Amino acid sequence: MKSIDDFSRPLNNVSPMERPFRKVLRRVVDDEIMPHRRKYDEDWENHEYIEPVIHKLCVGLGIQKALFPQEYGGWSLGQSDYMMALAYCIAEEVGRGDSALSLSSICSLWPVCTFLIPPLVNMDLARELAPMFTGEALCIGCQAMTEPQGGSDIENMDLIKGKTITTTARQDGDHWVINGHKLWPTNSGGIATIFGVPCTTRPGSEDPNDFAYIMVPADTEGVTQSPPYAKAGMAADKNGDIWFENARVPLSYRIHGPGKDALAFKGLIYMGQLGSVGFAVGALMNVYEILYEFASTRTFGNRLLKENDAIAGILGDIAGSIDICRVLAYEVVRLGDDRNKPWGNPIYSEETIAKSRNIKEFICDKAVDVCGKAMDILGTHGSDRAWDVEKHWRDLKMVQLWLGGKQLCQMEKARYYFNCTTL
Amino acid sequence: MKSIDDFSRPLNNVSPMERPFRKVLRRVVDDEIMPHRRKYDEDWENHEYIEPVIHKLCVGLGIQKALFPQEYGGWSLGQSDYMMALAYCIAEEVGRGDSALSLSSICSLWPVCTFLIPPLVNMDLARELAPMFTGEALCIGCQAMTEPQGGSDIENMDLIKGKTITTTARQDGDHWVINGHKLWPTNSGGIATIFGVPCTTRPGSEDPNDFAYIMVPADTEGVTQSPPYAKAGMAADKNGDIWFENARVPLSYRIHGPGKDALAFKGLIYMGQLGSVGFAVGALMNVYEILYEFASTRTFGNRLLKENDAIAGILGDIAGSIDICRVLAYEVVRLGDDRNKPWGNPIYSEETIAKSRNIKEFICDKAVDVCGKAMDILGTHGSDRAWDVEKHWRDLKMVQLWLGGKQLCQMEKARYYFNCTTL
Amino acid sequence: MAYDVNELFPYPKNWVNDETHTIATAVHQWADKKIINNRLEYQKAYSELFLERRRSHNLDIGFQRIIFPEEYGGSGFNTLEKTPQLVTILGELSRADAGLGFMSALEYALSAVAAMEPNVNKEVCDLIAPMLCGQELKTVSILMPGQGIKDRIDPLFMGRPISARITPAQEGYSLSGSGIRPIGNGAIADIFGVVCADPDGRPGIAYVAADSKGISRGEEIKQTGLDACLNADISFSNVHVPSGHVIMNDDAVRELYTWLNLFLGAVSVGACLNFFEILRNWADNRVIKGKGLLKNNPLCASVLAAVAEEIGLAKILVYNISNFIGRTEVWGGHENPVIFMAAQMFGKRIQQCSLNAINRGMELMASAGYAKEWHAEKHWRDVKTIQSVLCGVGAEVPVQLDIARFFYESDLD
Amino acid sequence: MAYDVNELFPYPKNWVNDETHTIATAVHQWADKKIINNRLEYQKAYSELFLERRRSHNLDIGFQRIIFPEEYGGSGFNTLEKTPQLVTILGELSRADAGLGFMSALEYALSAVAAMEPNVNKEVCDLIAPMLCGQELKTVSILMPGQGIKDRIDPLFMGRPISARITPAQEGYSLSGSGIRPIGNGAIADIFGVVCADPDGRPGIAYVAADSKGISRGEEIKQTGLDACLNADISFSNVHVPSGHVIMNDDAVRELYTWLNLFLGAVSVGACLNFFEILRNWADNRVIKGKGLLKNNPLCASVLAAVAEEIGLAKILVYNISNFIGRTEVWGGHENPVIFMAAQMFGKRIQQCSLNAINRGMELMASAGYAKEWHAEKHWRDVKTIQSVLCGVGAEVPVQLDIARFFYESDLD
Repeated sequence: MKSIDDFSRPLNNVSPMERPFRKVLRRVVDDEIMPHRRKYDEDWENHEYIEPVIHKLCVGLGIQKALFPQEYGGWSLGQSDYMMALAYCIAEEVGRGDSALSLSSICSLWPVCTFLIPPLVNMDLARELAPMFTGEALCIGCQAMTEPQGGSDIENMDLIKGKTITTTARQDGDHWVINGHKLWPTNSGGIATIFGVPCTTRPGSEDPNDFAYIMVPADTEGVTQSPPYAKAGMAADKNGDIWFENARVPLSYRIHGPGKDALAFKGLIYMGQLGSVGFAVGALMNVYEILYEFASTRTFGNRLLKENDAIAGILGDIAGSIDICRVLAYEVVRLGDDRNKPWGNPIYSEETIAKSRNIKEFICDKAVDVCGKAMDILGTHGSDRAWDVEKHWRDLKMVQLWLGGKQLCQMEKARYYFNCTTL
Repeated sequence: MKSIDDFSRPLNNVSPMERPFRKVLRRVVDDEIMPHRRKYDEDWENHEYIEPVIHKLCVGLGIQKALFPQEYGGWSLGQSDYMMALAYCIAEEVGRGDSALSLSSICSLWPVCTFLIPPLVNMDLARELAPMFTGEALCIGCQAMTEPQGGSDIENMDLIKGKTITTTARQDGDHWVINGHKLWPTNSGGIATIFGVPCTTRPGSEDPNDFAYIMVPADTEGVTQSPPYAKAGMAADKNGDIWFENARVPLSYRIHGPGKDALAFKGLIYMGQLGSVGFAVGALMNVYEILYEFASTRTFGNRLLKENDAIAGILGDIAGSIDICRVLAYEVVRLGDDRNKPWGNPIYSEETIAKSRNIKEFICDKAVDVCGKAMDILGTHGSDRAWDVEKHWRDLKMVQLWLGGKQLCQMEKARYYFNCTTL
Repeated sequence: MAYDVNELFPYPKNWVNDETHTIATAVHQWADKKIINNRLEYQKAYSELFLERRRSHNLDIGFQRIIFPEEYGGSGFNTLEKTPQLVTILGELSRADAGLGFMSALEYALSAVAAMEPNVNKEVCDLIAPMLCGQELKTVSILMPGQGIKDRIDPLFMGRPISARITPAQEGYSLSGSGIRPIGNGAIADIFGVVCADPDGRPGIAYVAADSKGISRGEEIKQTGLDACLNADISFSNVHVPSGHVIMNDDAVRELYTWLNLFLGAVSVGACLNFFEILRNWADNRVIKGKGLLKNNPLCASVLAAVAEEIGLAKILVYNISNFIGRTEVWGGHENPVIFMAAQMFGKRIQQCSLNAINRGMELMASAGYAKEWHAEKHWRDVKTIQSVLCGVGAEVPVQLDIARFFYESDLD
Repeated sequence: MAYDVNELFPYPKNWVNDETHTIATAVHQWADKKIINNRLEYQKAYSELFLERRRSHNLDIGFQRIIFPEEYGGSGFNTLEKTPQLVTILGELSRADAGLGFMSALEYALSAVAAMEPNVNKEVCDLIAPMLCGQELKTVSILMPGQGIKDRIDPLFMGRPISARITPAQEGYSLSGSGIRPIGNGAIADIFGVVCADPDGRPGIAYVAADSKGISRGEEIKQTGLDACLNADISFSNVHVPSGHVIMNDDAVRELYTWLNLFLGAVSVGACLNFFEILRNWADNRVIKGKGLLKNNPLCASVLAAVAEEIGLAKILVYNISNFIGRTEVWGGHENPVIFMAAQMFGKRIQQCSLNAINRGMELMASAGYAKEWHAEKHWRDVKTIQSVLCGVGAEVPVQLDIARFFYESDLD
C-alpha cells in the first residue's frame, strides 16, 4: 500500500531533525486541522476555529521563535544548513491540512527573515524584538508589501527598482516617520502584531540606497488595519488594508540600512517561493490521498475507477506530477540551503531568485491543474466541499497568483537566461 | 552573458571526474559533431560521416570499455557511486550535438549493463567478452528487445511477465540454441557486433524463471540483420530486423540464470530512462543556444525578439522548462547512483523504475513541446534544417515514443501509486 | 470605450434570426440593470435577490414557460430550429449569474426531451408543463448516471453506472435508489428527472414530482460554486411513477446529455462573457511597470488574447452544436448518433475553454482575481462547478470513450 | 470496416452545396487511386510522381485555373460564397499529399486577393491569370512580412517587419530587398506575391513574374517537411513592377493573411484526415497486452478520442472561417476587421489542433509512428512545417497581439 511518504525526497540531503518533526506536524494536522477544516471557509472573519491552531503551531510548536538566536530564546535556525528544508517541511505538512494555515503560521516569520538569516543579520534588532516572538503570546508578523497603485511592481525590483513605492520613511530625530497605504498582505486584516514595511526614503528614486525596510509594531500610533477581505479561499489567511499615518518607530527598527535593506528584501522573494512550493506540494499530497480513497471505492463500468485503464492513466499522471513537484520543491530547498556552501549563492542572488521563481510558477500551475482534474474525476462530488479537493483548488489558485504572479516569473526567467535589457 | 552552464545541477552530488570529462566531450561535440551534423540525415544508410564519430566516442574516449572491470582492461564504472552521473553526462553532452549519436554510443553498452552493475555481476562472462569491448576495434552492442507482434509488451514486464515473448532459447548440450525475430533495436540495421537477447526458455510462460537474457555475437551462424529502416530522424541510430535461426552460443552467454535474468532485464529499463533524459536535456540545451542566437539577432516590431515582452515570456518559459528538465534528469541520476546507499534501491526496483519512467515521460513531452515552440519562434526558419531546431524536434519525438511510450508510463505510475491490480 | 460584448465575439449570425436578437437585447438589458450594474448589492443579499431576480426573469418576463407548446401555455419554442434562440437567451442570463442560467438550463434540458417536436411526449408534458407554465417558480433537478460504488454491479449506460432502478408495479413503475447525487438543485427541486434502469438494464428517464411519496433528501451540500443551486443527495424508496412518466429508451438519455452539454455550454460561455467585461475593464485601467496600461504591454496583451480566444472558441462551438441539433433537414434528429457525439465532444471542450479563459485571465488580475469584490472568482467557481458535475466521474474519460466508440468503433463495455 | 472519413467528422454541411460534394468525391477518388492506395511506390519516386500527380490534378482535371473568372479561362470560383468549396477541394487534395495542397493553397490565396468579387483587380489578373489558366504547371510563392534583423528599422505591418521595399520609378515601382524568406516554393516559383512597403511605410502586395529582371534566388533550403515545395531565399534588386501589379493597401495584406489561414488550415486538416485513416487502421489491427485490440483498451481509446477531437475541432473551425468569409450578407467583405481577426485566431488554432492530433496519435503507433513506411511521420512533418511558416517569427505572439488589438483595443505598435 503506497502512501504520501512514497513521494520522492532527496534523502541524502535531509536533516536528521526532519523525521521526528514531520511526525509531530503530521499528528497536529491529522488531529487538529483535518477534522475542522471544512468550517474554515465560514470562519474567515472571526477565526474562531482557526486562531487556536495558529497558536498551537506558532507558540506551541515554537515556529514563531525558530529564527531568533538561541541566546534570546530562539533556535537560531537561520544559521542551520537545514533551515530551508525545515521551513519547507512545515509548509508542506501543514499545507497538507490547510494551505492558508500553513501560510499564516510561516509568513509570521517572513519579515524577520530580513535580518535573521546570515549574512544579513542584525543582532541588535533581534535582541530588541525577541521578547515578542519568543514568549507565550502569539506574535503575528506581516510583511506589508503591495501598494494600491503598484500591483506586482514592488516584487519586480530588478526593473522598477522601487521607484513606484509611495510609502515613505522620513527621519525625524531618532525616529522614522512612516506614511503610506499597503494592502493585501498575509496576516493583516486586523491580526498582525508587527509589520515589516518596505518603503522609500526618497520617493521616485531608483537608487537602491533609498529603499528602506522598517519594522513597525501594529500598536504604533498612526497604524490602522481594515477588517479582512472576502476571498475565494484561504480563509485562514486574513488580508486587509493597512494605513500608516505619521507612524513613528525608533531608528533601530530599520533592518540594516541603505543598500542592504534592498538585498534583504530581495531575499524575501526567495523565502516566499519556498513557502509557496511547500503549501502547494502539501496540498497536492492531500489531493493524492483523497483521490486514492475515491478511486478505490467508486466505479465506472462496474470496475473501480483506478482499474479502468483510461482513468488510471489520469491518476498515474496526477501522481507522477505530484512526485515531480516534490522533486522540484526540494530543488528550491537546495538553492537556499546551499547558500553557505562554496557552490551556493545567497538567497537574494539573481540565480536563486530566478530559479526558485521558475519552479514556484511550475508547481503552482501544475497544482491548479491537478486539483481541477481531480475535481473532475470526482464528478458530482468534485465541487462538494465535503471532499476537500475543491478547497485545495481554490487555495492553490491564490498561491499561483501571489508574489507577482505568472507574468513576472516569465519576465524574470527571460531576463536571467536571455540577458534581456529592456523588459 | 548566460550559457548552458547556467542550468541547474545539484553540485553537492557531482563527481570530481565530471568537470574534466565534460570539457573533453564538449570539445568533441563542438569540433567534430556540430560542423557535420546537417549531413547526418542523408547519411542514414552509409554512416560515412557518422561512423568515425562513433568510433571516436566509443573507442577513442573509451566509452565502450567503461563498464568492464579494471582487471580486464575496463574502468569498473559499474562499481562507482557516480556511474549514473557519468553516463548521464555523456548522454547529455553528446546529445547536445546529436541525440542519435549519443544513443548509438551509449546503447552499445546497454546489454552489458545486465551483468556489470552490482549486485548483478557475472565476472566470468565479463572476462569472456572483455576482449571485444576493451580493444581498439569498435564493438557495437545491441539490446534486441522488441518483437513483431508485441509492441511494448516486452517492456511491460510487470503485467505481461514475458508470456508473449516468442524468441526461444533451447538448451542443446553446452549451447543455447536461439530462434526468433526481433526488430527496431538501436544499433541493429547491420552494425551490431553483439546482441543482448531477451528470450524465453518456455514459450507462453509467466514464470520469471523462464525468462532468459543471452548474449549473441552478431557473427554467430544463423544470425541475420536487415538493412536499416528509413525514419523521421535519428539517422545516426540504425534500426532493422534481426533473425535468429538456430543460432548457437555457449551456455555461459546467458547472463545469470533463472530469476536473475528477469531482474537484470528490468534494470535495463532504468538505464534506458537515464539515457533518454540525457539525450533530451542535451538537445534542449542546444535548442536554448540556438534560440539565444536567433532571439538576439532577429526583430519583431523593430525590437529584438527577446526584448518583446510577449516573445520574451515564451523564451523565459522555454528556458525555465529546460532548467526544470535538468533538475529532474539529475533526480533520475540520483535514483540510480543511490543504489548502494542505505536509503537507495536497486535499479530494477519498482520504485526506481516507476519514478524514472515518470520523469522520462515528463522530460520527453516537454522536450517535444519546447522544440516545436522553438520552431515556431524561428518562423520561416523553424523548418529550415540549417537552424537544427527541427532536427532536435524530430529526434526527440522518437525518444518520447520508445521504451513502451507514454501510455505504458502512465500505467506504471498508476500501478505504483494507486496499487492497481488489473491494468 | 463602449462596446457590445456579444457583437465582439463572432459566431455564425446567419443561424440566429431577428426575433432572437430582440429577445437577447431585452435579456441583456435586464441583466445589466438588475444585476451587473449593482453587483455589490446583489452579492450582499445574494440568496434573497437571487430568488427575486429569478422570479423576475422566469415569471414576470416569462422565460420559465418558453420551451413548452402554446397549448400548454408555453411560448412555443419547442421546435429544434429554436435551439440557437434558447442558447442565446441562456447565455445572456448567465452573463448576469451563472446560477440563474444553470437553473434554466436544467429546466430546458429536461423539458426539451419531452416537449420538442417531433417527439412531444404528451403524458410527461401533462405532468411538468402545468408546473413550469404556471405562476410559481419551479426548480428542476436532474440525476444522471455516472457513479457506482465498490462491490455493486450496476446497469450501465455507455459504461456509466445507473444507480436508480425501476421495476414494474401496478399501473406503472416503482422507482428506487439510495443517496443519488443530482447534478444540481437536489435540495430545492420541484421536479426530478431521473435516469434509471429497468430490470433488464435498459435505461430511461423518469419524471417525478418532488412531493411524491417515498422521496427523501439528504443534507444540503456545500459547493464550490453555483451557491444558490442548492444540492442534496436524493433517495427514492419505492416511489410510484405512472408508466407514462417514464421515457424508456437509450436515445432519450443520449438526448438529455446532448441538451445538457449544449445548454450548460451556453451558461459557461455567458459567464465568460461577463468575465471578459470585468477583465477588459481591469486591463483598460491598470497601470503596470510604473507606466502604460496593462492592455498595452505585449506579454499581458498575449494573455488577454488567450482569454478572448478561448471564449471565442467556446462560443463558436456552442452555436455549432446548436446547428447540428437545429438543422434537422441536414442531420435528422437526435436519433443520429453524430449529434450525441458532437454535443459531448464539443460540450466538454466548451467547459474546458471557458475555465481556461477565466483561469488565465485571473493571472492578470492578481488579488483582484480572487477577491470576492471583483466577481471574477464567482464566475470561476461557477464554471468549474458546471464542468465537474457534467462529467459523472473519471473526468473526461466517459466522453472520450463515447468519442472512441463513434470514430473507431471501439468496443468498450 | 468501410467508412467515409469526411462524413465521420461532422461540420456544418448546410454551408456546402451539392456541387461541392460532387467535386469533393471526385478529388477523393482521385487521391485514393493516384496516391493513397500506392503510397510506397509514390514515396520511392517522390519528386517525379509528385510533379506528375500535380499535373494531373491541376492541368488534366483543371484545378489550377479554378479560382479565376470565366473570361480569363478560369472556372469562375471567384465569388466569396465559393469559399467552402475551395476549402473542401484543398482538404481532399491534402489528404493525399499536403505538399500538393500547400502549393494550391498558396496559389489560391494569392489569386483570391486579386480575383475575388467584388474587388477583381483587372491588371493583376491580366498578369497572373494567363499563367495560371494555361496548360503549364505554374508555382506561386508568397513573401509575407514578419522578420527583421538587428539594428535595422523596418516599416511594420501590425508589428511585423516588412523586408521588401518599393519606390516609385518610371511607370511603376522599383522593388528591392535582399535574402527574403518566402513561406514556401521560393526555389521553384513562377510568380511571387511580395508584401512590401512604400517609402511612407504603407504596406502592399506586389505581383511579380519570377523571370523579371533583378530577381535572384539563394540556395535551395532543406526543410522539415513539404519536401517537394522547394524553398529558397529571394533577393530583389531594383526589380521593375508596373504600378498596376501592386495592390497598395492594408486591407489587401490582411486579406492575404486571411486566405492563407483558411487555405492552409484546410491543408492541415486534410493531412490529418489521412493520418486518422492510418491510425484507425492501426488501432483496428494491433493487439496489445497479449490480448484485445488496441482500440478496445480504454486508455488507448482515450488517446484515439483525443486525436479525433482535435481533428474534429480543426475541421469545424475551417468551415466557420469560410462561413465568415463567404457570408457577405452577414459579415460584409474583408474590410470588416472581424474577418481578419477570426481567420488569424482560429487559423492558428487549426494548426495547433492538427499538430496535436498527429503528435498524440503517434504515441500509440510506437516506432510505426516515425518509420517512413507508415506515412504518419510525413503528415507530422508537413503540418509542423505549415504551422511554423505561418507565424513569421515569435510563434503565436504576432497573432495574439492582433487578437488583443481587436478585443481590447490594445495599443501595441
